[in-house]
Amino acid sequence: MSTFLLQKEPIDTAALRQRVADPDCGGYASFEGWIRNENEGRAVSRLEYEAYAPLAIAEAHRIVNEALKRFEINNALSAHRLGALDVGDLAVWVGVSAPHRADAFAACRYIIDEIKQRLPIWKKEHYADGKAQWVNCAQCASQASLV
Amino acid sequence: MSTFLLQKEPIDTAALRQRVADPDCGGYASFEGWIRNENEGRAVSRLEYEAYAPLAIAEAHRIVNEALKRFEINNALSAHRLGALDVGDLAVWVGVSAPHRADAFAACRYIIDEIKQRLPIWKKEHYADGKAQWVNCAQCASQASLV
Amino acid sequence: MQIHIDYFAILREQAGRQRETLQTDAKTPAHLYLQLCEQYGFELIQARLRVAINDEFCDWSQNLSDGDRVVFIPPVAGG
Amino acid sequence: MQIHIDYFAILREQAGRQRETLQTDAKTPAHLYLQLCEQYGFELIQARLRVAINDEFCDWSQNLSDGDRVVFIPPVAGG
Repeated sequence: MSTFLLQKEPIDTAALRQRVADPDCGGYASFEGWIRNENEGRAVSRLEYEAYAPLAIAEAHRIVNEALKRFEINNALSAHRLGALDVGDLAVWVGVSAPHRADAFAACRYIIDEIKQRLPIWKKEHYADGKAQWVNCAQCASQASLV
Repeated sequence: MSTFLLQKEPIDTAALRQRVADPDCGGYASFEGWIRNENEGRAVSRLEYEAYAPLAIAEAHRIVNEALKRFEINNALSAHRLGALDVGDLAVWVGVSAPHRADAFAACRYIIDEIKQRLPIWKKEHYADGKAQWVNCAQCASQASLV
Repeated sequence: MQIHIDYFAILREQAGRQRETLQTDAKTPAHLYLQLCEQYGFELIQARLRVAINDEFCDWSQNLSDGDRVVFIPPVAGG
Repeated sequence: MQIHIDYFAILREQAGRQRETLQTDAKTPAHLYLQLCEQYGFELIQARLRVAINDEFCDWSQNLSDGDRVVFIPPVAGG
């Protein structure tokens, strides 16, 4: 079973929750990343996501396997949107079921943290003032110009 | 707005999620407590919940207010089922939205931990072998018999 | 003095009722619980309970007043 | 040697294309990236990138082989 979905369509969280449901589990922790209306003081109007899909999917699968080893959990799934998203939209989802809640929380946190750090996914923020930039790349570019 | 629901009807998590949605928030953490098929080695067949409602509601409201003070979160809601539940049913739900995910996770964890420790809610577990007991009261009773 | 009592969970089952109104000379919830233990044979010791008067947690030594609604709270198990 | 390159995000925009196949004498991804910086004026320094060959992360000093598919990975920003 695939443990990570990368999709243009909205994420059906209720259907994914059903896939991690388990009568052996007493706890289910989930996380949703929503598009905020501002980032670092700038008013955000919309975002575009793109991914290097084969590597993103492989890396997400590694992350879930790490979580299964580190924590006593039964099931973990995650999903990430691609394409154009608006403020309030769900960009990323993680769901984890476990016998006990401490592991469900810890694994859910681990997976979202690693997804954000390691998956080759990028977002371009479009601001209310009409400007746009690739997040995390503006600083790198200015460093490069100093070289 | 009420921040805690105590109800016989199934908890509509999608509707509750909508109530904590917020364009200022980038993170949403939620927790669901499900009826497990076993507890401390005994096969569970079903549960009954009852509550001292006025005090449970007041105490839950205090817990949410504590979370709003301790963590940078925008909205928090929780809900608890009453009556007869089966294995796999959702017994308790917590949802928290926050600008950043660390606070969403921490507050969600805080609220469920406090709900379990402080709310005057009780469950009677019915086991596959036909026996039943009020959880947490069996030990007390045996202590009492030693007095 | 007239006191209303609501019973929950194991105490409700052992008392065989959900609520009752009774005349008592008990000055405090602690005193009242002792009387009820004699009457109903409650097995839970007071140290494992909490108590509320008129829907607020209170001390076991708080003075009871006529018409108070008292609830003895067995160890909780929500979630 | 023929190498396939996929571009993403800021590199895709600066290269003005999603992918290309080119002939190169570059022995390593590091060498190849330098050549592409000259051609396209990429502003991202190599230290801020990661690189993958044939859909697996790899070292900048790994030897390129004919037909390899190379992707330079700008700082990620998922979620």
